[in-house]
Amino acid sequence: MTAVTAPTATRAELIDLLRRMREIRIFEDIVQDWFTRAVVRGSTHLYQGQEAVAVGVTSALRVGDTTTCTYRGHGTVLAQGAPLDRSFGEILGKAGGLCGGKGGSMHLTDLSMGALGSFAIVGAHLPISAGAGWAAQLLGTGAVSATFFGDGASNIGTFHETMNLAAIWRLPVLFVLENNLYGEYSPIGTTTVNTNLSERAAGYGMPGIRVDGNDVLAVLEVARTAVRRAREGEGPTLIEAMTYRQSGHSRSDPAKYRPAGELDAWLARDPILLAEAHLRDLGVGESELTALAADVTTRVRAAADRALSWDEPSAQSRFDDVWVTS
Amino acid sequence: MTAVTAPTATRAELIDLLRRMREIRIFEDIVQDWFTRAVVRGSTHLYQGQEAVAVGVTSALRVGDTTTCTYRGHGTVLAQGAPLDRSFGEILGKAGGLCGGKGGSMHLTDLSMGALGSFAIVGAHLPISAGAGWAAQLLGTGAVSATFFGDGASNIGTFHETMNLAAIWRLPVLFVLENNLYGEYSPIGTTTVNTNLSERAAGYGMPGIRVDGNDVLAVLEVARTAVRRAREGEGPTLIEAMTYRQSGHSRSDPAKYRPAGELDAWLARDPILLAEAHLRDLGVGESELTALAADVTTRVRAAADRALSWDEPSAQSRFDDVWVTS
Amino acid sequence: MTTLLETPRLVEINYRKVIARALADELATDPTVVFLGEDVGTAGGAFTSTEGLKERFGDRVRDTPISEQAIVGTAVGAALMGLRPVAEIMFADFAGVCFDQLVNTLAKYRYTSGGQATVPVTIRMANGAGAGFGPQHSQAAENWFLNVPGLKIVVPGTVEDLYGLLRSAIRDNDPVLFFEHKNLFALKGRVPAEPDDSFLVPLGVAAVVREGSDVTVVATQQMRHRAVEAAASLAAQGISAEVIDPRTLVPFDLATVVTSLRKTSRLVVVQEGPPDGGWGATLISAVTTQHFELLDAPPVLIASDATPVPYSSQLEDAWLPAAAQITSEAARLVGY
Amino acid sequence: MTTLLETPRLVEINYRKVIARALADELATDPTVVFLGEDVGTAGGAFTSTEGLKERFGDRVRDTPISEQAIVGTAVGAALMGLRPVAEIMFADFAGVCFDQLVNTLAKYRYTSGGQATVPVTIRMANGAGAGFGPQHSQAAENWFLNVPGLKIVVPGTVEDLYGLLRSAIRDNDPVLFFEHKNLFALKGRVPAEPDDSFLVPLGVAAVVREGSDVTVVATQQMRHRAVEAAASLAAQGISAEVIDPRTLVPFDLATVVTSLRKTSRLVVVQEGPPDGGWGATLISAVTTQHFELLDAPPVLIASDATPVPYSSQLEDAWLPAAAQITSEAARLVGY
Ligand SMILES: Cc1ncc(C[n+]2csc(CCOP(=O)(O)OP(=O)(O)O)c2C)c(N)n1
Ligand SMILES: Cc1ncc(C[n+]2csc(CCOP(=O)(O)OP(=O)(O)O)c2C)c(N)n1
Ligand SMILES: [Mg+2]
Ligand SMILES: [Mg+2]
Repeated sequence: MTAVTAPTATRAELIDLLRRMREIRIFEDIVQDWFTRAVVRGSTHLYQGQEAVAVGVTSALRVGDTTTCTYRGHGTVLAQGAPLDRSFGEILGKAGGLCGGKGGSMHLTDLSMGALGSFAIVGAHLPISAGAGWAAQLLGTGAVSATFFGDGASNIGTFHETMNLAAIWRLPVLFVLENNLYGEYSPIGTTTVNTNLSERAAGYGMPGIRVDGNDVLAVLEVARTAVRRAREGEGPTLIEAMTYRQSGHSRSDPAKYRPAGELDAWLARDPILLAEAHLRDLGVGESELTALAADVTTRVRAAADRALSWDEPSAQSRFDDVWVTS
Repeated sequence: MTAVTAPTATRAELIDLLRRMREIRIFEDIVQDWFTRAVVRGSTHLYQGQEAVAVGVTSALRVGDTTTCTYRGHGTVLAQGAPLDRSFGEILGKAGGLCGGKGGSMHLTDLSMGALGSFAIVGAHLPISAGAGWAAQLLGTGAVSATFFGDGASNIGTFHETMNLAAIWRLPVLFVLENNLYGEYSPIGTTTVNTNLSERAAGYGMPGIRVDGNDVLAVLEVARTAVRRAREGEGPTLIEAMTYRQSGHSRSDPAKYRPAGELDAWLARDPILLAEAHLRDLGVGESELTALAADVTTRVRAAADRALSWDEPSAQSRFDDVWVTS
Repeated sequence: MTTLLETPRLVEINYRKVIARALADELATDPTVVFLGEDVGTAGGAFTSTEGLKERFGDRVRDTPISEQAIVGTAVGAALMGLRPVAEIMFADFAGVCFDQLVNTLAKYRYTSGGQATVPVTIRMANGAGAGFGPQHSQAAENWFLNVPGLKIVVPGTVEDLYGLLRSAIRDNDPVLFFEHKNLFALKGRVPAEPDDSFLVPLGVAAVVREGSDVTVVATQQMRHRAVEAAASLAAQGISAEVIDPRTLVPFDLATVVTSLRKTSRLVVVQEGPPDGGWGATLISAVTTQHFELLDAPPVLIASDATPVPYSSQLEDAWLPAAAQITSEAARLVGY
Repeated sequence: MTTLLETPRLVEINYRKVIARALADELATDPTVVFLGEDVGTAGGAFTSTEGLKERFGDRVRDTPISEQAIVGTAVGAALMGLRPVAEIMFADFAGVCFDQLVNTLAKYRYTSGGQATVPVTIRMANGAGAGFGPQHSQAAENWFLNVPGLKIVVPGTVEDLYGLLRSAIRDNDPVLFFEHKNLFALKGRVPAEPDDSFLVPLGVAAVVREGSDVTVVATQQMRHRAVEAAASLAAQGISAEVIDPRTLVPFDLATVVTSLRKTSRLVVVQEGPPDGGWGATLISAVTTQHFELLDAPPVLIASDATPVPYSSQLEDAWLPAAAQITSEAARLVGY
């Protein structure tokens, strides 16, 4: 996990941000292919198009900080530092998966990296990050916790309860609202009147800020400010990152409900394209960008192949991990 | 239930408002005495000091409109028109009580008067009123529903979910937040940062207004405006009525946590005193006010005595009303 | 009504799609029926089980925010004002977030008010394991509500039962929790081409799926089909198993089970979900406390493991009771 | 630790107040123990059961807004980061509003993560009927969780058990739901004047409250005391009843019940709460499926009515199983 401290990213840092976004992109493309070809059963929720949010925010974190996220969590867990192969392995339900195959695509978790988990019940994970923040506050570790959730999740009870609790307890928490314009198949404007969701923060006496969620540097800057506040004991921040879900909600969704042109407009603002444009401005040449892309693709593909080769869990293993002692 | 239409209350209307507030006051004084003397087991949550909220709001309603309220609901249910004796009877657990003795002090309900009930789970009743509003919208009855809840309840999930749903569906609902400064024993400032709770409405794209909850005319005016909006299909309003709970939270609470002088200051602004002052300005004499008080006291006492004389429910009756058909 | 003279024309349809058909028939029959839930309208449902309803019934079909507590409470409030709401809680596991509304409000409203109101609300939920959805999207949540009087519980196992029971549930004046098993979505069946009340299935009446004389096997939904499979293998071994599907857990048709036990004297209950606190243990308790003398052998409870539902197909398949296990346990019991 | 040489000085205390004592002893012993809930700190608790803790342990004891979902989730998150949180959910009925956090997050976190974490969270709740609190504040909510693997369930019936079990629950590395019965608040008992680990009561070990040879009566909390009362009346009739209090429902000490049945061959289970889906039916199912041959008579389940808890004292008293009913049922069974 990179700990960025300079006010703006250097060339090297930006290259690193791009590499990590590409890693997630390739990862998700491979997972999408697996589910389309029914290599895996069940459902999956992909992150293509939102990479700048997870990469930008986690880049403002340091070792010891934590994240929680949703069933659309591959990107966040990888950005937090989970190994590619064990993440693939979990989605494949392999014994070597992050969770031994018990959790699957919606539950990638890597405590060793501070990725406290992916949760499949909308809104359920927000208080988990509040609790991590409370622990940091009591233990004086200075750690910050970031919780990633969607626009649709901002209408469920736990969002309200957790925002309020975190504010009154001044917890070191970043509420990262990934506004990708849709909750499942519903445009946000059909499920709430005031679609400027960052304005909800005021009701809790918490700062709320909207940011271009496809610009990784913009996200990074906003996250740094929020992290600073949190570490200095000034409490939580609501960050609304405006972004777009390039694929459907889940495996079974063709996303027919999208108005014509919407996807293309957002593809033109693809976070990876934007980052590459930044780098060109910094004088990075095409060859370096192509090499980076090729290198990432090779590494991610290799990780996928490793995971595919792993054993299935033994049927007996299903009895493990219910209890510590019983 | 009085249907007030004039922009401000006439002398006669104000006298009626005062009578209804006094009714509730005497009712609660008697209930408090019963629980103090352990005439009844269990717990009770009293409304003395908040009468202007229930009386003011329900006076802006018409026949067919509905209310829901909390365990601190005697005042609202009476203001909505429930009979005194059957309300007393329910608190006493009598067969003749509003709910046949099955609900008790926390559950006074009189559907025939549009009092959809008193609910003992904080926040649980807000969506009930949203549902009543939805029915009115679909059936085109023009009916409005008002839901009464406390400052503490504004921190629980159902508040958030229901405010948002009512706003996006433009439901004819009045959210009546009775801010009596405490949730159980916690001053509101200890459980939320922004104690101006009416400001939360903005996040939902709903008007929010703060009003002196001890001035029955002020409450009435605000309620009329909200009711007009609702009937005209413009959707819900959040009304934050600033008031004070003159007794402890429940039977067992001596309310030691109140800062010195706070109670006295609020007693000086007792809603009944304020209404009487208004009437004096309108030229009503002491004798009339004393006569009104005496008359109300006699009627309420008589209702209490009737209820005390009623039979206990038969043990068999406990099996009734679980199912319509089974 | 079908008379003896006419036989209604039947059409084939699957378990996933018959949901919209049953909803449409009730929405068409009763103008007070309304339907709300997340993406149930414009999108046609997360499982495409409610397609076409919004187009046909307009405002009576409402999409909601992701707010299950508000969804259930709104349904209750609308019911108090004379509507007959059906609410969808996508996955039954999400009943957890609105459990209070289901258990403390919906189930108790009529009782607490002393019978002042009827609360004709139907809550539809996609239930159960076997499709690889992991621990938070695969539970047999009907077992969470058995200890809560005031909620009828329906668990259809066939297309015909889903159609007939859902229509009956909507017409019922008590709250009904209606569980649709995800792993039966592809199951095919036949319903009348035109709305036809003679296809309604009453709540509280079990189905004797297969008659037999040696052992009584009671199972619902996915397990009902595995029990039928097991009965076939048992027949091959010369063992005659009677398979009973209660179809509704509350009210429970104990009489049909008892009648069967008078023949077989042997009981096997197959339940999806962990063994403790489930309907299987409840049935075994009812039989042994009330009809002890009918049993010539210990009752058998075949349930899932006492663990959450694991994701990996190897693990999830092992977690679910298998037909082979039913066969061997039943055979052992007959040999007891 | 108590050695044989020293006998610790005991002090009398009631069930309501021993809660603060047990919490204080664990807060003092383990700096990672933290405690949160509504009005548990400054106010000393809605039942005055946590008085003095805030003054003594400061920031480790936190008052919360009325936000049960946030309370439970916060406890889970803190546990993941190395704390050992105790959360209070005032009335057990309110478990409904945070049911998802308890059932889908707390119970499943360890399993779903493949054992990456331990989640040592204890949830304290005031349980049960008999005090006139009405349908939404009187439920025996332990029966809502039996079908959910991952939650230990503790139901102390005496002051000594509450003290010893609460301390063990807090030390346990698995999630524990801890139910304190409101109608036992005035019950008196004795605990050591100084913190003393020898008074810890392990989870999963039943107590044989009274030895007997004719019939085994299993009951918890309020019902345990009525069973003891019944046993006395039975003794007067020359019937020797053994009374067992499981004390924890998960894990359940079936061995102690089975050992007793080897003597008595007769089982009576007394359970507060409706009969279906409760621990009573679960126990009867376990005994009849696993130890059928031990029973010389049908097992008996004495439970509350299958209705919500009514308010009026006449109705509520009738709803709760009475000692007289236990006496007559047990006597009838012995005569079977
Ligand atoms: C409590 C609950 N209700 C409903 C669902 C079904 N569901 C899964 S994702 C989703 C949409 C969430 O939208 P949003 O919060 O915007 O996140 P996104 O999927 O866009 O990342 C819904 C309704 C759920 N998982 N949990
Ligand atoms: C879900 C839930 N949590 C906690 C309680 C316990 N409780 C009853 S009243 C109350 C305080 C409510 O305060 P407020 O909303 O301000 O209403 P007030 O009592 O002041 O009228 C609490 C915490 C409850 N009944 N339900
Ligand atoms: Mg979204
Ligand atoms: Mg208050």
